[in-house]
Amino acid sequence: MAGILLEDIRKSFGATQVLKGVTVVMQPGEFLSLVGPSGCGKTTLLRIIAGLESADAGRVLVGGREVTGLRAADRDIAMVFQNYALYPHLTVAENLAMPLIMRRLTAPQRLPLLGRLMPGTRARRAEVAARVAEAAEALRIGHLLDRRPAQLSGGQRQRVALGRALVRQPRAFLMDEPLSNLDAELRASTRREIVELHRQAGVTTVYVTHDQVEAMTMSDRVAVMMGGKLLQLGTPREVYEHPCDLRVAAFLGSPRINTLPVLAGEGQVHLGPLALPVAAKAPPGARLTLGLRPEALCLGGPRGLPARVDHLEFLGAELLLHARLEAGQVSIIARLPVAEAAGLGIGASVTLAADWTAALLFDAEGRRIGAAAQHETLAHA
Amino acid sequence: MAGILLEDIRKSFGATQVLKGVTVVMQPGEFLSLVGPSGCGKTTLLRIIAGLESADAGRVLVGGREVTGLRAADRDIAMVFQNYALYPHLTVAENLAMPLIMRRLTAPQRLPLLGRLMPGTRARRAEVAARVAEAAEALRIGHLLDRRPAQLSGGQRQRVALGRALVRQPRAFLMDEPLSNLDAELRASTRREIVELHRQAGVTTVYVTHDQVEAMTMSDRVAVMMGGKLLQLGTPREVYEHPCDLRVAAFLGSPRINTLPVLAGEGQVHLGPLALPVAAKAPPGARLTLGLRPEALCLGGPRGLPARVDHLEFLGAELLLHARLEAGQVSIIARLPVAEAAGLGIGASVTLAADWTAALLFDAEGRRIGAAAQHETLAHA
Amino acid sequence: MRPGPERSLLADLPRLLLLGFGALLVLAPYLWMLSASLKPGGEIFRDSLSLWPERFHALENYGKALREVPLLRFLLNGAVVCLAILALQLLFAVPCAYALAKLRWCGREAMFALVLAGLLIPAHVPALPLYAGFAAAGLLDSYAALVAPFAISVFGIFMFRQAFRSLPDELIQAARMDGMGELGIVWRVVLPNAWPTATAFATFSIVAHWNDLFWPLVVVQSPAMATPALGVLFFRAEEAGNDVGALMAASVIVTAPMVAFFLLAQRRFIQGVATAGLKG
Amino acid sequence: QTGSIELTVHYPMPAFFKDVMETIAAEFTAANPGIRIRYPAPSPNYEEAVQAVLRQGAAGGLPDVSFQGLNRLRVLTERRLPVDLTPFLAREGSAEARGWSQPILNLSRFGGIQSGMAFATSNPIVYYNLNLVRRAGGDPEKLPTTWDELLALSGRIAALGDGISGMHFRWAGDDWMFSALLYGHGGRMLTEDEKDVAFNGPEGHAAVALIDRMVKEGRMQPLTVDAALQAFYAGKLGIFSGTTAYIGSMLRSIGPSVELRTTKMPVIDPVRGRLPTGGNAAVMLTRDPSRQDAAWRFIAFATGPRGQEIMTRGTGYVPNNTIAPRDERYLGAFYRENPLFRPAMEQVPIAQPWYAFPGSNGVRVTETIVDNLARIVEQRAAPEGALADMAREVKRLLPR
Amino acid sequence: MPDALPGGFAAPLLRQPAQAGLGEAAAGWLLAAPAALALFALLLGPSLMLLALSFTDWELGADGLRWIGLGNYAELLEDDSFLAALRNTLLYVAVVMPASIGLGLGVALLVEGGTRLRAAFRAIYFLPVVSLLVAMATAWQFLLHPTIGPVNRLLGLFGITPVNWLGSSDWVLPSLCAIGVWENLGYVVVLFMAGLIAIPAELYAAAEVDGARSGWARFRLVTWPLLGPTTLFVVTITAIRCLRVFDTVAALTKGGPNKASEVLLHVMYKEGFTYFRIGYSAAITAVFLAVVLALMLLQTRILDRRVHYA
Ligand SMILES: Nc1ncnc2c1ncn2[C@@H]1O[C@H](COP(=O)(O)OP(=O)(O)OP(=O)(O)O)[C@@H](O)[C@H]1O
Ligand SMILES: Nc1ncnc2c1ncn2[C@@H]1O[C@H](COP(=O)(O)OP(=O)(O)OP(=O)(O)O)[C@@H](O)[C@H]1O
Ligand SMILES: [Mg+2]
Ligand SMILES: [Mg+2]
Repeated sequence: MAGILLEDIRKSFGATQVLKGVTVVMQPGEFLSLVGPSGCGKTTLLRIIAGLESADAGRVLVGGREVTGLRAADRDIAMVFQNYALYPHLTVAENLAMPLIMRRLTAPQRLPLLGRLMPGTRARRAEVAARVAEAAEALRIGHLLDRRPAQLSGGQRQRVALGRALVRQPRAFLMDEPLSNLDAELRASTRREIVELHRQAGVTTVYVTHDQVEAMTMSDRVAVMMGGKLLQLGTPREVYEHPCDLRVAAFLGSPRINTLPVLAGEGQVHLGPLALPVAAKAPPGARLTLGLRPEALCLGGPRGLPARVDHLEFLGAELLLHARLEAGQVSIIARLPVAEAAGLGIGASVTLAADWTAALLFDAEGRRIGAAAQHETLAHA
Repeated sequence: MAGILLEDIRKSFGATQVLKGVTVVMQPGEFLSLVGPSGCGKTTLLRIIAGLESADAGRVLVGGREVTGLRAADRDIAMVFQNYALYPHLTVAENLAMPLIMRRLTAPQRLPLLGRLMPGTRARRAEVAARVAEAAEALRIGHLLDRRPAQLSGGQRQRVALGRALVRQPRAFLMDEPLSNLDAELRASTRREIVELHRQAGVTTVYVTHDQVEAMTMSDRVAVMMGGKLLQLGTPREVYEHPCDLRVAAFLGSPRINTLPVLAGEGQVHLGPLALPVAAKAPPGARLTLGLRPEALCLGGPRGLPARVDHLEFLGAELLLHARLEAGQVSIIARLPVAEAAGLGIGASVTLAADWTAALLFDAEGRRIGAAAQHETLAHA
Repeated sequence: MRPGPERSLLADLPRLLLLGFGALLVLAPYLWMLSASLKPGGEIFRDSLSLWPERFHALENYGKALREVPLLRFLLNGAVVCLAILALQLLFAVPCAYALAKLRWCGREAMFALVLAGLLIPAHVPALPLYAGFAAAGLLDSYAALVAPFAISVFGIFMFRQAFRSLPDELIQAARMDGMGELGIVWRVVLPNAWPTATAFATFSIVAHWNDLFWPLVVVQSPAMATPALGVLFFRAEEAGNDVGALMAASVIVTAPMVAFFLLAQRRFIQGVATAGLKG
Repeated sequence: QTGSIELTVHYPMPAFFKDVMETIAAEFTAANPGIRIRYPAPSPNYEEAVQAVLRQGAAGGLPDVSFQGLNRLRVLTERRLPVDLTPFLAREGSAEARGWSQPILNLSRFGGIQSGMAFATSNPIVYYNLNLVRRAGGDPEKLPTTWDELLALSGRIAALGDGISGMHFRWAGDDWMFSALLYGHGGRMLTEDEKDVAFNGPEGHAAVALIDRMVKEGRMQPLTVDAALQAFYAGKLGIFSGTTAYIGSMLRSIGPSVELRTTKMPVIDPVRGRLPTGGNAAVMLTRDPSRQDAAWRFIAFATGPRGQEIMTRGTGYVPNNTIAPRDERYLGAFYRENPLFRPAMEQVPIAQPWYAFPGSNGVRVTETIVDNLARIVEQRAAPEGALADMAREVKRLLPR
Repeated sequence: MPDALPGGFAAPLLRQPAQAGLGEAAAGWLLAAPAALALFALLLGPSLMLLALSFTDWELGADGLRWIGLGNYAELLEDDSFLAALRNTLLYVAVVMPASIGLGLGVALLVEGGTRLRAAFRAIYFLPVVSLLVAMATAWQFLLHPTIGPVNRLLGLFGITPVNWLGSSDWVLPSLCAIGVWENLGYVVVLFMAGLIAIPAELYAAAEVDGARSGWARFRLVTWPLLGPTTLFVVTITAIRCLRVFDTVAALTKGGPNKASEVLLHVMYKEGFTYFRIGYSAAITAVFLAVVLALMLLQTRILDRRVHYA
């Protein structure tokens, strides 16, 4: 249980500036998700926290103690590598046991044969074996303990990599997309497992993911990185509902937020000929972007936005309706219950009602500006 | 544009039987998603189609022609490898160009220096370069063309691997979790890119994924594999709404389908003391499993199932409500619009109304049996 | 090369023929050696190409080889010396090779240059000063004198360095995260993942010192310390002509353990593909 | 007062001398209780043997007695390693009476001291394959006694074809066989004062001319020694001229198609003609007076009649004791029964030491001579030219 | 054995919190130090001592030595043996190195290219590595014998007149080169086999899918580039082994006839150990080392740049 403080971390690979000054304060026991587009520097940041890469500038503090110059082995941090990094020559069981053996057994106890004769070795080894079996069971790889990584499927390898971090009780966990290769069911259960573990042990965790659901459901706070900079740091709800930047809004949420180019007006904004009941804190005539999440739209009555259906995507639980607004010929996506869209075909004319209170306004630079819906909603609230 | 026929494919690794007789008929131009839990043999099946692994038994036909004994290079099939398999010594551009160079240039034209002097080489190389640039642009890796794989992030590598398949026009595409390491936005846009490409070129595609959304939205049909067997093959809607097996139902859909242990009755089933209005085609008293998807539940009026809230998960667009039914102390998950759950806290008592027409019934072996809701629905349809 | 179904015998035939032809060339001196060890002296140098003896003389030849000198004792000496040398070489070379391959430190370039320089120095060069040193320490004619000069193998450092460079960095980083010290990484992660190289090196080292003549000739004084190759030399006399039959018999006896060793070691070559635990 | 001494005795070429040395040690110890003989690892050849002793001389650990090649004695003597044996000989009374004639003693006298005692020696002889001689129309009972006859016979044998060669004269390896021709003509290597070459006189010219004729008339091929021996074993070489020490391995290695006969080297100059002696001598290295006494006793035994008998029977080398071959108790019968060994024995009276060059370039001189002989044998140079080059180059290598 | 030194061994020293770069540097030094010390004590130190002798006229067993400056080096320039040896050695390297590497790679590819008889071929091609010099010398003498040797007799079947392989100054060097290739082949094959096995099979799969139909195409695309580190190693080792050619010369020809097969190390050995002119021999060594070291550094510099490490 140690807080982590990153202070103005910078890092370049040759001419490529990968991290451009990242500062993060994490509370002890916090679960922080790190999200951002591919190549934005997430892995690099984790590696700097772990001590595997040295930052060009900036400080890293773990539990109040500066560790900037400390070796990885001395930081007592566990990490799940994005590309697994399993020991190819060891079995799954040995892979899982390694971090415990290195930390719980003394050097003489680790000796291959002699070690077995040392006092206490047997008990310690039994302890380790028990812990390994437990972790393997939780990750459902108990039956693979005797295989080597080369004999595992992709998802199986990933679980071993995860297990290797989970067997011990470090000061912090760093996880780099630990579930990306798992199927939905396993992913859900492993997610629960991790959350449960975090709840029990309360170890500070930095969790890199590109899975929206993971970021939203697991974390205390979400950090959104882009282009080597931290754009926003807040609770899942904050970053989702109150993104400070158009890029953040666009990055979170699937399908992507609908963006409409509007002009600021008096107490409302204008989308082509249409006036939308959203008041912008901006000088009239300013070019703005209005963001509207697909779930804020539904098929509406006569006062909705008229649109033509482009195509329909079936997602199982619901449908995505891709349409083209008649005003401004803008593409828009609505997320609807499957039943609601029954009978709609491509090319059909619909009207889309919006929950204008959920609308977000951004200025030309993409910065969020105040918006207040005029409670003159076009359809259901 | 070639159909693919797999006939009773079997494969073992040592004592492990990985594929236990898989038969699939794919129409020319079809887009088939292959889903299934980790380690069920998806990758192995792809490798057999590609000709990289030989099946122990069974035949593979591509475009009506038997290719069982044919080498991979002669099958003209493109594949995206789950672990990328990029050439570590070549730049991104060279990695992307390789399949084209191998197929479009003659052996003498490929010679390092002399090749340049051969007639036609220059034109062909220019063609290749143009195609590479195009593919790189579409996958947003245009700025990485001069790097080597070791200098790329995980997602970037995956896109290069994808690009290597997409640059050419093969008889079939095999893609092994090609988007698993991409962030949501990139994943969505790449997904669109692939769908677009498929629509234009109509190349038969087998697509392994564990992402529900991908399987549902991209594919013509979905194949669900488990334990080396094909459990169900059908359109996304069929497999989601009419799963033939409890395992299929449980595997598809996130969060997982709710399962309630019920006893068959007369025109209804019994969950503990409660009678549910679902008619089972089963002898009264048979032990059945009732499956109910989380989206088929909503907060309901007095006739709903009484339950107690365990916890709430915020997903951005909606909420997951984890509750415990008072009847039988079964855990159940409901998927609700965020607004609907406003004001609910952990421990609160709620009633959950269900759309019983969407209920699925399975026998003790997990096989689907007929069910007919009594149209006596407890809440909204 | 490797993927795909096993080729049919017919498709494999060109490969087998080519290799078979080469094998004959490679084997020729051995076939002759083996054949000579079975023949009486009068049959060895003959105008015929027959490899099989007319008069079977193996008992006499091998008997002489084993009787005249304590060849079995020499074999034991050889085993002790070779294994001790190999152990020391690994102990010195592997950590150094790791430092040269995977760690950044000033002095690395200089060290590598020294290693390269060391590669070029033939064993004869330091022999005299070393001999004087061992003599002064009273260590001549001992296992120590036979082993110590080869404790450091520049060849080994060089070979392991090349092999270690190909190991992915992530593997080493994962080990650091697991709490391993650098020495732990060397023995527990890096070396096991360079098994093909390690076996190749072990093979070369053992074979080289098994067959080495020069240094044992210099330091061995009592027959009890002689190495196998030295034993074979006892059957050769330049001034008075060789007893070829016995010489070849002794050679076969001395060569056989090495061939057996290689047959065992080569199975190791097949194992251990370094990148199997990684993706990308 | 030889209470209990263990003498360390070092010898070369165990293939030949191991059994001999062990028998000698056993008998010696039986006769001299209190002196035990320990043999350290033998050196495989003379070259290694002298290196070992030189190294030990520099670093310590010398054996008490070492058997060294006769042509290496001079180097050792110049390094002042051998103990002068003159005083020990003097104690024995008349050396002649003990079988050590002056010519024998001279084989191992260098720099005015008795550096060692000749133990096993050899001199050049000629080996014939009588089957080939017969096929070429020669008479096995009247084998050549002059080089003219020999070369003619060789030419006829070579003419048999079928891969058969006429003769091989062991010119390569060292200057021993060249000196046989040179001495045979009555020549000498260097002048008396060792300041200048002497082999480029008429004797030398005759020697190289003879080699040239071997190639031209005898159709001798430029074989390595091993190749020549192998050809002889295989019955593909008619005449081989080299050391008597080969007899043992000849007997072992010749096939059924070879009928072996040996003769003396053809006499060249009946008066001045001499032959070089190869082989080894026992050298005393210990400086400890008490051990020296025991060491001398061992050397005296080994080079005495019984020691020489053991040696000769075991190896085929020539004994270096005048008593041994004559006395029926020792080798009298042996020579009657083994005519192959006789020619070497009969040549002993005209044998003289193998010349060892002075200074540090001794072996290089040898090499220069061989290199130039190679030019003649390969017919790349006329004999006179090669001899002139040889003389010039050797002269440069002599100590100035 | 390797496990005898577990990770914690140097821990007290290595674990000290230090600047990350410095920690790595310290670890590097510590790990390399034992080897460096041994290198100096057992190889470089004694060799340097010997090189110092190259400025003296010291002879083994002689009582004293004189400082003669560059005298030995001056003598080298007019020493026919040395010059012939230099020429022959370079020729030998120029022939044997490319030949054994090319053949060795070919053999390794063929051996690893299928499973049939693989173990047998591995063993057979390895055999020259275990060759016992004394035995092999006799065998070669016989095989290459001008009249009774099987080689000439086989050639005779094709109407080729017998060649005096080891006895004629025209043929002796080519013959030694052939034997050199035979000797080095085993090394090269074993090293390449180890390198081949380390190439991930997935890459061959990718190449196959990309349409690398012919074995040559896959070789160019995957095998050759990924063998880069191995090849660099093999080239260096083989070059050094060739430069150090000695045993076969000493056992088969002793440099003859007339220096036609003289090589550097043989001259050095003869001068030092047969003629006991240690000083002069040391001078030869010094020249040898200087030339070769420069050559090697150059080569690794150039090749190292080109080679791709994973
Ligand atoms: N070379 C091998 N040796 C032994 N078992 C293997 C080998 N390769 C795969 N397996 C096993 O075969 C099964 C199927 O592997 P496969 O890679 O096809 O799974 P998958 O469905 O692709 O899984 P994932 O979604 O995790 O990638 C797994 O249980 C795996 O452990
Ligand atoms: N060794 C390197 N040399 C040069 N550039 C590098 C190197 N490693 C990473 N990069 C670059 O640094 C950037 C950040 O890489 P990083 O691995 O941190 O991305 P990421 O956020 O983890 O992406 P992903 O989600 O795709 O894994 C990328 O653009 C990558 O190409
Ligand atoms: Mg990453
Ligand atoms: Mg897979």
